[in-house]
Amino acid sequence: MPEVALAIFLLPIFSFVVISLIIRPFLNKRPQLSWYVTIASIGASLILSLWMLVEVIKAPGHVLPMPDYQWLVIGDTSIHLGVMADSLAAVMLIVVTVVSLVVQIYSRGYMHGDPGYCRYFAFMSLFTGSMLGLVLADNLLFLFVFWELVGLCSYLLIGFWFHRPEAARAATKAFIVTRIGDFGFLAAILFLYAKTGTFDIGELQHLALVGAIGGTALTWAAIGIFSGAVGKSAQFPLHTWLPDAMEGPTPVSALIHAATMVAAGVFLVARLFPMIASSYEAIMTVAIIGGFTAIFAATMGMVMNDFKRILAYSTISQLGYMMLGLGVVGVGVARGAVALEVGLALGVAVGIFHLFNHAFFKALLFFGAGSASHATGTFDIREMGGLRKAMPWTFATFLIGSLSIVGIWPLAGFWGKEQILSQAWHYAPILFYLAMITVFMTAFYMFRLLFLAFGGEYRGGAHVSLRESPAVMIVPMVLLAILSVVSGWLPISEFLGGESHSFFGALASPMAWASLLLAALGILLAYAIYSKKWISAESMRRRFAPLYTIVSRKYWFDELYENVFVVRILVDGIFALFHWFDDHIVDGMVNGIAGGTIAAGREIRRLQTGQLQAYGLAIFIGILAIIAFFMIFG
Amino acid sequence: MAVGLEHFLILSAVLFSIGLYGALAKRNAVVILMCIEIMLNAVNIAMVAFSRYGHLLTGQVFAIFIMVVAAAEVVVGLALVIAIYRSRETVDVERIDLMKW
Amino acid sequence: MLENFGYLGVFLIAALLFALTMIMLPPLLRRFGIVPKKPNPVKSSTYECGMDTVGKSWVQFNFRYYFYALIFVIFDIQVVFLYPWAVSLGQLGLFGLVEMAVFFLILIVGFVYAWKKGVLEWK
Amino acid sequence: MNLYLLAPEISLCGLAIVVILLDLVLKRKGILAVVSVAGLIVPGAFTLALWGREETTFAGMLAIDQFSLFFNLFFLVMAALVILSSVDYVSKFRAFQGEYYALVLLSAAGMMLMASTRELISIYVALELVAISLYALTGFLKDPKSSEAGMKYLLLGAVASAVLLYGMAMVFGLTGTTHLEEIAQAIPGGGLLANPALLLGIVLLVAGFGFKIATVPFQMWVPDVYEGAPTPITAYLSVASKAAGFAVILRVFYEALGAVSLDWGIIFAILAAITMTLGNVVAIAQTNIKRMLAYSTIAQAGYLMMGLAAVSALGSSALLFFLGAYALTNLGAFIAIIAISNKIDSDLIGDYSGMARRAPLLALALAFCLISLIGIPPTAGFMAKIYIFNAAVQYDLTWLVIIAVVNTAISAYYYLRVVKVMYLEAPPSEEAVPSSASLRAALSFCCLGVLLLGVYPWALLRITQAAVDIFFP
Repeated sequence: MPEVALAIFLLPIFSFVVISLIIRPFLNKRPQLSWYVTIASIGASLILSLWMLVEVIKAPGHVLPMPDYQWLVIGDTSIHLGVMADSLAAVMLIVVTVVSLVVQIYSRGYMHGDPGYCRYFAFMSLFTGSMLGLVLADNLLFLFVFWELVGLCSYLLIGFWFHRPEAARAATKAFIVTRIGDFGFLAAILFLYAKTGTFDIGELQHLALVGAIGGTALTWAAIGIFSGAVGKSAQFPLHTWLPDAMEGPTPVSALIHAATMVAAGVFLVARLFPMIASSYEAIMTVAIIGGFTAIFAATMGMVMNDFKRILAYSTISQLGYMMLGLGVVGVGVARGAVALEVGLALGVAVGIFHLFNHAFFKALLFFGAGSASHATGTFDIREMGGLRKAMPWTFATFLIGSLSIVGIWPLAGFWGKEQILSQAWHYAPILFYLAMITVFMTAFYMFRLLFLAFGGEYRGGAHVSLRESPAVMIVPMVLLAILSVVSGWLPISEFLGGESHSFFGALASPMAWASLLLAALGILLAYAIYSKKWISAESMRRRFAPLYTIVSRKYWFDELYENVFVVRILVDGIFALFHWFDDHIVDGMVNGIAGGTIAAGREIRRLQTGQLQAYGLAIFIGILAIIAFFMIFG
Repeated sequence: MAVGLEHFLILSAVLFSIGLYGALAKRNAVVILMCIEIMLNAVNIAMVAFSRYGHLLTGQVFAIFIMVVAAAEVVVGLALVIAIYRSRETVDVERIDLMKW
Repeated sequence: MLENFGYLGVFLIAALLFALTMIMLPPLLRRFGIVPKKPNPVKSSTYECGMDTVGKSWVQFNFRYYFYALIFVIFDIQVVFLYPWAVSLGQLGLFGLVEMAVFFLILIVGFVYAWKKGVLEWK
Repeated sequence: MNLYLLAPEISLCGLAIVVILLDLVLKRKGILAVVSVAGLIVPGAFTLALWGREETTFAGMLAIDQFSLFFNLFFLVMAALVILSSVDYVSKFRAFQGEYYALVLLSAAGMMLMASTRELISIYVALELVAISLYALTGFLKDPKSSEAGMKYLLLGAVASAVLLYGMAMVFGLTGTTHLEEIAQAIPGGGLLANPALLLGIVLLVAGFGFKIATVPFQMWVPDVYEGAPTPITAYLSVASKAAGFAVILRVFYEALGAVSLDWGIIFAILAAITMTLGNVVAIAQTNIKRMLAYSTIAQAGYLMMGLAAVSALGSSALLFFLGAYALTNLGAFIAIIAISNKIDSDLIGDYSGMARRAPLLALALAFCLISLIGIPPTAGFMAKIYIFNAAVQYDLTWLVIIAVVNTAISAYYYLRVVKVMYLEAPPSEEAVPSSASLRAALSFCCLGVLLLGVYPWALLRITQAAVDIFFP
């Protein structure tokens, strides 16, 4: 079994090596080969992951014992490397391999004829491989290695179209911003090592549970680790990189948003859940940040006009949900409101179950975006419209995805969201209400997007002839559409140790109805504004017919509908404020620090006058300074 | 009161400071080399004084080695000065600042 | 302090006296007519023997002189080591002899190198 | 006295002399590089033959132990790599090729002595052997920049060695001996303030050696000299001479001044913080890649000094590991730069635009080395940072580690800028950049080493931990 586990993440890395060392230099006449290699390796990992899943299900307590190997010796303690094959790892493996495989299939159509074809698939393989390694790591150092590799790959892939300066800028931004979190993570790792003398996750969890590490020390460590997660899964205030990361190819966005990059953060919190949950302050921070991010990002999503940006903010919001789910259960555990073992398993189950479902419908939504822009050549939803007739498949699948993310019974999104809401209701009422409002907003912006892009008439340039995308792109979408219907029905939650849910029993709870009602309201509002244009659109046209005929531009009415009161108030009011805050304060701080450092460098540089004797003088001033230091502090 | 170790040490310190001043203040590279020699000889004085008053020969041996190495250093230094003078027509260290910042 | 510098003082006084006598003696001798007084232009020229200087004394030396100076250092260094080596050759014995031979050899390599590179020719 | 223990150094000096004499008679200078590299096998073989022995000879002046043998091997490898990477650079000279290689070999011999002597006089002589050869190499090109660099290096270096000697004189006068272990016994107790002579001595030693390892405020020479020197020599300076400085510091401060380790530990800690910060911050503002790497080496010296500040077996072995990782990484980066600047004849970062398309492998190697300098896995730089940070944390220097981590974040900015220019900008011309086989060999050696140490650091850690055991009997 250990060989299988190793093979799962080594295969894609191997395919990266093969592509970049053999195919790209020597066989660049036939770039298709790189696609086959990638598909083969990731497909193999998928099969192996399924095998492993079966083994884990059979294993007592859903944990497979794994051997580990001595890696290096620091001081007198030796660090062992190994893989962790428990239910959490098994589920994540399935998510990553399935989504990645589908994305690779889709990419063939999307990237067809791109000069960087080989490079693209090489990076994709490495990306998948390192994410799989991250999932399997049983040791913080090992995990951090893959953690950084994932960041590096996302840097390369976001900046894939480097001839576009904004792509380069977005890539650098993603890298630098996530690193800010990573340093907290690294510091926490070293700190924990200094305290406990081990990097082994299992041992650390055990030590935290028995209270060998605790108090403020544990809190700081936990918050440090969480800061890493905040950076990777784009939680407030380090979320700014994700919307810009749209500059990469759409399949990359799909992979990043669904399975690899951002999922890593949630996974990390889940993996170290027993440790983080042992500190009330830390887990409370997780819950609050999650809840706030969920609603904050939702407000952003309502004012965007870029197809992929809306989806990006929806991702941030959904990740906020997952953090919220983990957080609230943890709060319950920390308060002692729920038994320890039960609570720990439950938290992981709640968070990861939603991640599991989200992976499929989010990938699906991005494929829809890619397919739409493939036809229209733009991502601006104001220049789309009427795609429903032209691209029935895309529309149908996208509709399913939207319903799923909104959380309509019995689609996948419903189940995960339901659990999170009910847990929040038990342990953190305020956050629960925020989450409820977020449900409404989600419904609104998703269907605003749907109606503007697919409903109505086409508003783009006439020269574009709308055509449905090729089968190689449609098939994966259908596949994912099916998954994003049924994935919620799988007993993942129980498998992870969470609560089970009966298919119709879920409808018994009033909360389900409440959330469904809110979702319906959101959809209705979007429908009213953007599809039916009830709000006096027709009457206006009748009243101002002559004027209309004169000044009519085909955007005119749409702009009008953009400007109806609800949106107007929201846009000019609170959301615009948020947006400003996001752009200037949060983003500004990141940029400001960098700018300050650069300026400092420019100034200090002047000390280097090129005057030999000035350098000599510095030596002796230094000597005197050191002596003075001893005279004063010695 | 007799001439003791401390007098020699003071002498060497003074000499070292003089050399240092020259090395940092003079503008002619050759003169700077001379001043560095003065600093090294100040060290020699200290070494020999220690060995004389501590009755250890090591200090004198050290002094000999210092002289020798210093000579070698000066040779390379003069060679560089020649090279610079040929390419620049000056040995004024304040004007030798192509590279800065 | 003083007794240490006493000898130095005696030397100093002696030197001063000698110099003064050398300066004072000729005028005195002439004064008492012991030597005759027959001046002529040659006698009263700046240098009674040799010739007057031509041009300024600030002439720039060819940098080849520096090369010779650099070469000279090789042998200069040799000597520094030769003295202590010579006095204690007795204790050092054969090994010391060999060591010094090796040392010589290396310096000679340096000399040969300079020679072959044509540093010694005056082009 | 057992000459066999000195065999590596002797054979290396012999090799240097042979190369010089061959240069006088040979017509085809290309052979000289071959001879030099092939000849390095001899001292290497002697070193390996001595491996595992713990002896001293020449009245305790020369110590053969894991530490010195580790550094023997280290410097031999560095010399070989530098010579390999200089081949097509040097072949552009009309004359003086033999001298170039001979001087590199002689300085390597000096460095080996620096790591293995336990006596102040021989330390000084070895140090000057290194320094003088490097002065000559720095001014080797005889063009204005190069000779200016040589001049600055020599004058400042001479001043620094005068300072060092004064410190040595203080220590000698105080303890009446120049043998490190005897000094350790003769060191009077009662802290530094109790006897100012010792304080002065230690501070002057720190200054003198600090000049070699380029710590603030003794680093001012570094940028100018690195910019002016021939690029292979810049690489050599940045790894080998720095490593030699650290080796001799470890020797002197652990073997002779261990009694007052608390005092010099704090000096190094503070200097480390200042050094890494200044190096990184100023590096951001640079436009010349050699100059940028000069400041980056200053910053790296700051990280390295964390190993000195954390006075412990852990700290010093971390320091040695970091040295190994840093040497391979930095050398790799410089070799790539040599190849590129040979072609485009410029050191400006802007001129590297689109290098990924003109020289894919060179650009990849350079990017890889830069990533290792940032400290991103799976590279040697990452393991080295983890290891040395950990040592500092264990020694309760958490404040220093925090500063270092922040610095790492800053450094990512300017290293990545080069990567960005190479990969994300359009090349001025599609003309490919050639590189000689020897250079490619050296470069791939470095990159593979960096990768190996990043994935399996234990390969080197085992050796470094054995090497520092001599200081902690």
